[in-house]
Amino acid sequence: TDLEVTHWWTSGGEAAAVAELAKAFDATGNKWVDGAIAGSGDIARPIMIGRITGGDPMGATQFNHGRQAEELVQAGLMRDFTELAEKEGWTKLIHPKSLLDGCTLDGKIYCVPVNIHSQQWLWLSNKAFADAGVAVPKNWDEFVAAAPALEKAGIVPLAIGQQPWQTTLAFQVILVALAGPETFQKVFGDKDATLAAGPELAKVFAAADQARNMSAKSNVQEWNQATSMVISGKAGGQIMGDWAQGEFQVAGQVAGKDYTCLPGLGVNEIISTGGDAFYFPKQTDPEKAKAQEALASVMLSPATQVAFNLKKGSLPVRGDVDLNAANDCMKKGLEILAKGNIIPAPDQLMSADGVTQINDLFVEFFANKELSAEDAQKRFAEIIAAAD
Amino acid sequence: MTSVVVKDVSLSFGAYDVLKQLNLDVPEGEFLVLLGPSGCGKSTLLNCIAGLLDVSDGQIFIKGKNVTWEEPKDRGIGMVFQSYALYPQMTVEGNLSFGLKTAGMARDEISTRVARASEILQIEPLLKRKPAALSGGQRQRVAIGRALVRDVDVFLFDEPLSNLDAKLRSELRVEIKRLHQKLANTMIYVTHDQIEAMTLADRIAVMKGGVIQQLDAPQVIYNKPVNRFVAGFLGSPGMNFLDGEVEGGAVPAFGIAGTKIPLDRYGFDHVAAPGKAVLGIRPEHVALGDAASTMPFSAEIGVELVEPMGSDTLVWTKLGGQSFAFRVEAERHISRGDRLCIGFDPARASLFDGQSGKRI
Amino acid sequence: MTSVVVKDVSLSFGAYDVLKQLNLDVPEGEFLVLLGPSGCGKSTLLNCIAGLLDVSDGQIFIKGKNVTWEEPKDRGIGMVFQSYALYPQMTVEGNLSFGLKTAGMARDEISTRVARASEILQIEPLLKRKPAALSGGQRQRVAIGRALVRDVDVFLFDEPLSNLDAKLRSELRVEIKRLHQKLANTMIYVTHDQIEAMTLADRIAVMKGGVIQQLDAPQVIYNKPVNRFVAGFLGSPGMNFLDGEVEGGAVPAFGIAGTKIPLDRYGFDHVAAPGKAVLGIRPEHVALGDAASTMPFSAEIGVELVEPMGSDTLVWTKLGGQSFAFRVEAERHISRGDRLCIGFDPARASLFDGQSGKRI
Amino acid sequence: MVEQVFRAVPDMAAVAPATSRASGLVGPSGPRPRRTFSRRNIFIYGTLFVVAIYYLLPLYVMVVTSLKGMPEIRLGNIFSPPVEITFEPWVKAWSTACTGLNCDGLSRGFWNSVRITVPSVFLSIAIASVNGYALANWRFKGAEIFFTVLVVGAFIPYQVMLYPVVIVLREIGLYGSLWGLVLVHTIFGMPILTLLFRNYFASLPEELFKAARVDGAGFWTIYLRIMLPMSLPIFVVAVILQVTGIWNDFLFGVVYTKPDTYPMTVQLNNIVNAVQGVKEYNVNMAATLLTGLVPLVIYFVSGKLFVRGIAAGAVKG
Amino acid sequence: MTPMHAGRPFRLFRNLNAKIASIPMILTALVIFVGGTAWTVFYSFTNSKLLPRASFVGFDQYERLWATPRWLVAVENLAIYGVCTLVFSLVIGFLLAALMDQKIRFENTFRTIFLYPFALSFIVTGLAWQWILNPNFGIQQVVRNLGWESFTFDPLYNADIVIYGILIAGLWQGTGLIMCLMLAGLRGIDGDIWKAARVDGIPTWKTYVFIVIPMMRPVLVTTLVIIASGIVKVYDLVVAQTSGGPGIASEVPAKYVYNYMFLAQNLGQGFAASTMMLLSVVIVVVPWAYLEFGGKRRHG
Ligand SMILES: Nc1ncnc2c1ncn2[C@@H]1O[C@H](COP(=O)(O)OP(=O)(O)OP(=O)(O)O)[C@@H](O)[C@H]1O
Ligand SMILES: Nc1ncnc2c1ncn2[C@@H]1O[C@H](COP(=O)(O)OP(=O)(O)OP(=O)(O)O)[C@@H](O)[C@H]1O
Ligand SMILES: [Mg+2]
Ligand SMILES: [Mg+2]
Repeated sequence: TDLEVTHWWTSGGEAAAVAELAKAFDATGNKWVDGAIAGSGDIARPIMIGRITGGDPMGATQFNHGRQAEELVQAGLMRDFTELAEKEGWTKLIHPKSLLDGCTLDGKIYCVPVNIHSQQWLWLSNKAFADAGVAVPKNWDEFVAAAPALEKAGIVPLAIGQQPWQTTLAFQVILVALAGPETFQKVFGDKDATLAAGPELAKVFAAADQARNMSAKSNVQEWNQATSMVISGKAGGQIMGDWAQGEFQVAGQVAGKDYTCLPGLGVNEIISTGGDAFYFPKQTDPEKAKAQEALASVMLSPATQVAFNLKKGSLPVRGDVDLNAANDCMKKGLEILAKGNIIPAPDQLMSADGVTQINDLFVEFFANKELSAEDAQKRFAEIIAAAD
Repeated sequence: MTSVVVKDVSLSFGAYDVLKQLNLDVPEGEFLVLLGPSGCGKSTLLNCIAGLLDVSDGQIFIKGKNVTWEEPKDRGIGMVFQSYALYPQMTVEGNLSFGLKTAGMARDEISTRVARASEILQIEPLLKRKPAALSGGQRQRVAIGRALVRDVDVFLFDEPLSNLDAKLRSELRVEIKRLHQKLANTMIYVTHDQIEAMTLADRIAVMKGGVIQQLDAPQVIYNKPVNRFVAGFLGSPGMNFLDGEVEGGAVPAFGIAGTKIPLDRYGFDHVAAPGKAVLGIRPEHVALGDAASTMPFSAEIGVELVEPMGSDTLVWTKLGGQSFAFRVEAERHISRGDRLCIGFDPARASLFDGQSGKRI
Repeated sequence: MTSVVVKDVSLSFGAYDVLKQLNLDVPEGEFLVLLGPSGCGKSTLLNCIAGLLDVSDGQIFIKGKNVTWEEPKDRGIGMVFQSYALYPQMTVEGNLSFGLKTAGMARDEISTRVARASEILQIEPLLKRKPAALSGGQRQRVAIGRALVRDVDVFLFDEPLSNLDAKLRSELRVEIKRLHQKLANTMIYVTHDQIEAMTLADRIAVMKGGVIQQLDAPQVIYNKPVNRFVAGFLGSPGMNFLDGEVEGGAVPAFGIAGTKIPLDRYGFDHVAAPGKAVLGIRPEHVALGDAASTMPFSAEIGVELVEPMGSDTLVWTKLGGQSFAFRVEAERHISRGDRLCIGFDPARASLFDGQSGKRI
Repeated sequence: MVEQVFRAVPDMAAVAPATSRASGLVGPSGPRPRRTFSRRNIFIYGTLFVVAIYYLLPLYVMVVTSLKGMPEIRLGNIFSPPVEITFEPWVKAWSTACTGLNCDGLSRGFWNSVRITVPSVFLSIAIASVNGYALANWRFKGAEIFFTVLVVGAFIPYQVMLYPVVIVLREIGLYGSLWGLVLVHTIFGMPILTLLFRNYFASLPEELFKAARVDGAGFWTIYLRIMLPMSLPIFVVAVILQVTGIWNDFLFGVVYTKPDTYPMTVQLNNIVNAVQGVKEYNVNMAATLLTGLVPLVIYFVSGKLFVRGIAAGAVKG
Repeated sequence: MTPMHAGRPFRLFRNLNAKIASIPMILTALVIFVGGTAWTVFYSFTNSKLLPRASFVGFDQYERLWATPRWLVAVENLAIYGVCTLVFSLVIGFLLAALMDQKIRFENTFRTIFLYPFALSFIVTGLAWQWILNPNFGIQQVVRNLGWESFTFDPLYNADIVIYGILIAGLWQGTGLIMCLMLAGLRGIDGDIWKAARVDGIPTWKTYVFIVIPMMRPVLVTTLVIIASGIVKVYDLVVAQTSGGPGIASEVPAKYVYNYMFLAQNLGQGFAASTMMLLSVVIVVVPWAYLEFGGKRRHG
């Protein structure tokens, strides 16, 4: 049966990963109809939601699991997979458990997590630092210290794309690294506005200010263009989730040799366990419904998990798969995961509305030098206070 | 038998009343001309009769049948428009037969009718041409033909000649008159050209502001206009109007600036009440020289301006300080500054009330 | 002294020659009318004189100065357009003074001139209004005023009255004539209305196809047209044309379908060569009844159609099988089918060559 | 400006009296002499030329870039003509550029665009012309009110209407289908087209319409037999406006279709935004040009008719 | 006459065909425009998130809207962009039309050149200009390569002037049509006016400024409507050129609406912004539309 699957994985590494899912699904005798929407989740999500609410749902669709699809589930537009989950024992398979929590509403499971993405990575170009004649930094402070040397060598110290979510990501990563996971949880999870306005966050904002100065010359839009600057040595580093690794792989670079990764900016080795999940809008055609189940199972099968996540540069959602093929960075991630140094992803903590407002703030902050760190913090606190 | 009856018809566009409780009876076979200045509602009335405008009030009968709410095509009328309104993309033949085809008439019946109409109007050689390839006069003939083939009882003409030049206009005028004599249909003809009205009409209805001022035979309207408006509207050069006062007494007279015009020979409509009045006299009713002195009224005047018009000449002077024109034959040599004796017969004049403008 | 001289002027639009080696002398103070059918090049000639079109060849002199290459504003002309061409967003006063202001004239001089022009044209009360708030006649007056304030030697009018209705037209005609008498400027006036031409002109130039056919005083043109075109163009109702043959012999005569009209009293331009010819006689030169029998030629005819025109009546008949109209006074009661005796004096007729149409 | 140019004329006349013909005319004669390189002409043509360059520049850059290889582009001068002309980017843009797993470039979008554009243009023009005709000739009570609403609707940003339209389409079960999109284009094309047609039909002589009614023709007969044959100019304008508008539409195309029915603009956006490694500017430009080709050709072919039709339908109010 | 209104048909059925034929228009007007608008306004008073829900929060959404820097930037940008587009489109369009009206040669060629951008979508326009204005490849780099090292022209990357960078592309796309409209208007002016002005000795520029332009009112109105309706809708161009960046410097209201409705999944906020846009449209357009279509009637 043909099943249309929409997603926004169109960069090189992502496309290669999707191909693995498609291959696995096609092998079940069904057919993966690819519905890629380029740009980013920001462009794709409205279209997906429009399709679902408009009564022409696709077979399956990617969302960042968390609260993005919450209302669609509440409105009864999504298929309940509890039965299948119980049959296949997802609760046991999936590790960490919080992943499945993101898919659960009122005790029912509505989505299939396919990978774990962590945001807290600093990717460094070994070549850039060699060109600038400084050692590859081991943590954020060293990185900041090395920035002037990079600049002198005509290298942009920090590459950040102009898409709003990238700026927010950079901020959040800095926050977790410098202020610790509890603060993160309190600010984003508990919406603690006092804390958000407090001195601890001021430190973070000051660091973000530094980051923005270091990234002033990176005139790129997409995250993978920023990554490509790092790959080519035009930029010293990039704060980006582990999906950036896919790009390094496509470019044939080897972790440790060509590039270096610092989880938690080398300060606080903690990763967030967000990720992508697939939701299955309710279908009238029983054939399609069967295909949906097939897809759900195949997505969680160990083989697919390995193949997919290797290409994508993300971590598998089951703890029981063998990832010998994984590279350095991935292994670092797995270790941290195993240690349980994890925090939930911001998408799971905050509604899209709040996320958008924060995106708006940081994209402005990173582009507009006139917006001081103090003012930005004040506005940040206000948003946190009003967020739900 | 009456052919068209308009009964108490009113029509307004929004708050603006164009026709006001208008009544009109047209006997069968009559050539009725609606004459009036621009904007007086002539076309509106014609459109009401044709069914192209919905009346606000009143009724319309054609051949005794109440057609107030009928579609135009069911009223038994044919209409000819000022701009010809030929269908530009069809040949002349197509133009003539369009209505018949629409009505689903049989082929050979259509061709018989088209042949007949084009013979009457002598447009046979044009049948295969498109309107763009016709001269103004030919177009107008085709437009008439289109009404003709419909074989209707009543023809409506809305200023059919006013887009043509003077020469063609007078030619086609004669043709229309001949056509009426041949067909003997009822025809209602709108124009604001008084010459057309005079030459064509059995009766003329002079309209102003949506009201019929006078409805009568052309000569009556010309010679005995019921009010000053009608008097002024007909005739070119127009009637001379002299402002003055009717003086009662044994011999009623009309006084202007020292001059007195006796009115004993004037046929008063009703008893003359003294007061402000206007005396109207047509330029061609003014006699000159010897003939003038035999007239009941005569005066000596100075010539101000001479307008030779070819066939005759118009002479402008002042009478009692007011502008006054009269017509003489073209042979007469008169020039500016001449002093002449003129005279006229008040019996041929018209006298209007100073206030209401009504004929006294 | 000549005011405007047009010397050998030609003008073509692409391959199409509108004016062909045209010559024209206008003496100072003359009122010259250019008369001709639509498209004959009247406006084109006027525009050449005004400098609004570049001549293809030839020269133009105004007041003895060669202005062929001058800008319109430097030619000492004022022009009045058919569509008035008033500047719609300016008041009447603005319209009158805009040109003067642009020329940098002193304020008080401007107001003097505007005051004078508006007094002459009696548009003082309108000075503050915009053109949209004026009637047609008032607009035309303002348009004339705009030419007037320029204080020029030559006025050019391009069909200034043809957008007005008949009544207004005859009124303004008189005003223009008066204006000319007052100012005594040279005026060149384009029209295709022969009545206007007859009444206004000192001389008329009748044009056809870019060539002046005849240039003479109105009466001469009316009574002695040089060719059939001119004869037919002037006069309404038009001249009657009878096709026939000139027969030589002791007493030359004109033969149509059995009837012979003696031509001994006709003033031949040159010796009559026998052959096909056309006899033209104006409807008002035909006598009726007793008067007819005293005429050199008379005949009995049957009345086909009667057109009462108010002031007089047009009667259509056939003479020698050809359509023939004549004019009688309105009082005469004639109806269709009557048989009458008519007659005319061939001395007042015009005879044209059958081929060339030239007067014989 | 004009004035100054002509003021130079008398001097010229002084030197060139000999130009007058043998007929013995003395002094200026014949047409005014005009220099080809008068200041006026230099100003006019100079300005037009400069402006024309501004208008042509992007097209030039797009064409040139699309014919270069990536190495050449990285060298940097966007204005320099290609050293080595390559049609690779065009081929790639048309048939092999990838979005996600689909690597068939714009070709698929092209046929989708055709399948969307043709019925949309047809339907929207058919409906709008009948509306315009009804408004201009068969005025009935209230018609003007609806029309005013419609015209005000032309100003409403489409984003505002996206959601309500989703609901409407869902309710009538057309969401996601080709016909749903056709309907959306018809709806949003209606205000401006109706305005155009109404103005145009109102400028046709009303007597023609009356004559046809007297001849017994009804609403549809008059429309089909009398009005349509006379409306070529406005139909040309409408077709051009709609074809370009619908062909170029992105928002509706992306919101109301699904991947197999994506129009070309959406494919274009996908190709341009689905960056794999470095941005392939040459492919992007080729894709851009390919997408714009259809409307461009239409404009180049029928620009003259367009201008004439605009004069007939838009200017009269 | 006994039956005074005999045969008078039921009002609704007169011109029945015309009414039937107008149903699509009426439906569009009522359901889509009126209905959609009312629906939007209604839900702008709720706190609908991803799906519309009738839970009212009064004017909260509006208060939040006007406290949001992004919205304020968007409104300011729209004002700048609108005024500039209006002024420059009219001025450039008119100047070009006036030049084209000088009986020039190659008129068709020039007209085609000026008009062709109109055939391209905003997406295409945006991409082309993004490429030309890109500091690393475009004009800036070309000039620098020529030796002027300090030359800086990167409007799309400079938050202060980014809106003008968008304007350049917008004008490029739209002025051709304006020129065509103006040209049609110029050609529609009675030739006698020009002649009268020449006889009066009025210089060309003065004739244009004082006489011709005031006479072109109807064309100007049409043009204004076309430009204005384009301004309010500006969206694709911004998305294609800058995606609202750098930062939020080139945000426009339409984009704000779209983003909040679909990205932020805060329909209420999006609807509130829509309603503000609608309000401004209504304030400008309704009086005009009433005058133009509602008030007076055509002569018949
Ligand atoms: N559709 C309409 N809406 C409003 N007013 C109208 C309409 N049609 C005509 N009128 C007005 O009604 C009046 C009469 O118009 P009508 O066309 O009947 O005049 P008319 O006597 O035929 O004039 P003309 O000689 O100029 O044709 C005019 O004042 C006109 O302005
Ligand atoms: N700009 C032009 N280009 C080409 N032909 C022209 C132009 N202007 C006028 N003509 C042609 O020149 C001829 C003379 O035109 P002109 O306007 O002088 O006629 P007219 O005698 O004034 O006619 P009317 O009485 O209709 O005003 C006409 O056949 C016309 O078609
Ligand atoms: Mg009328
Ligand atoms: Mg003329």
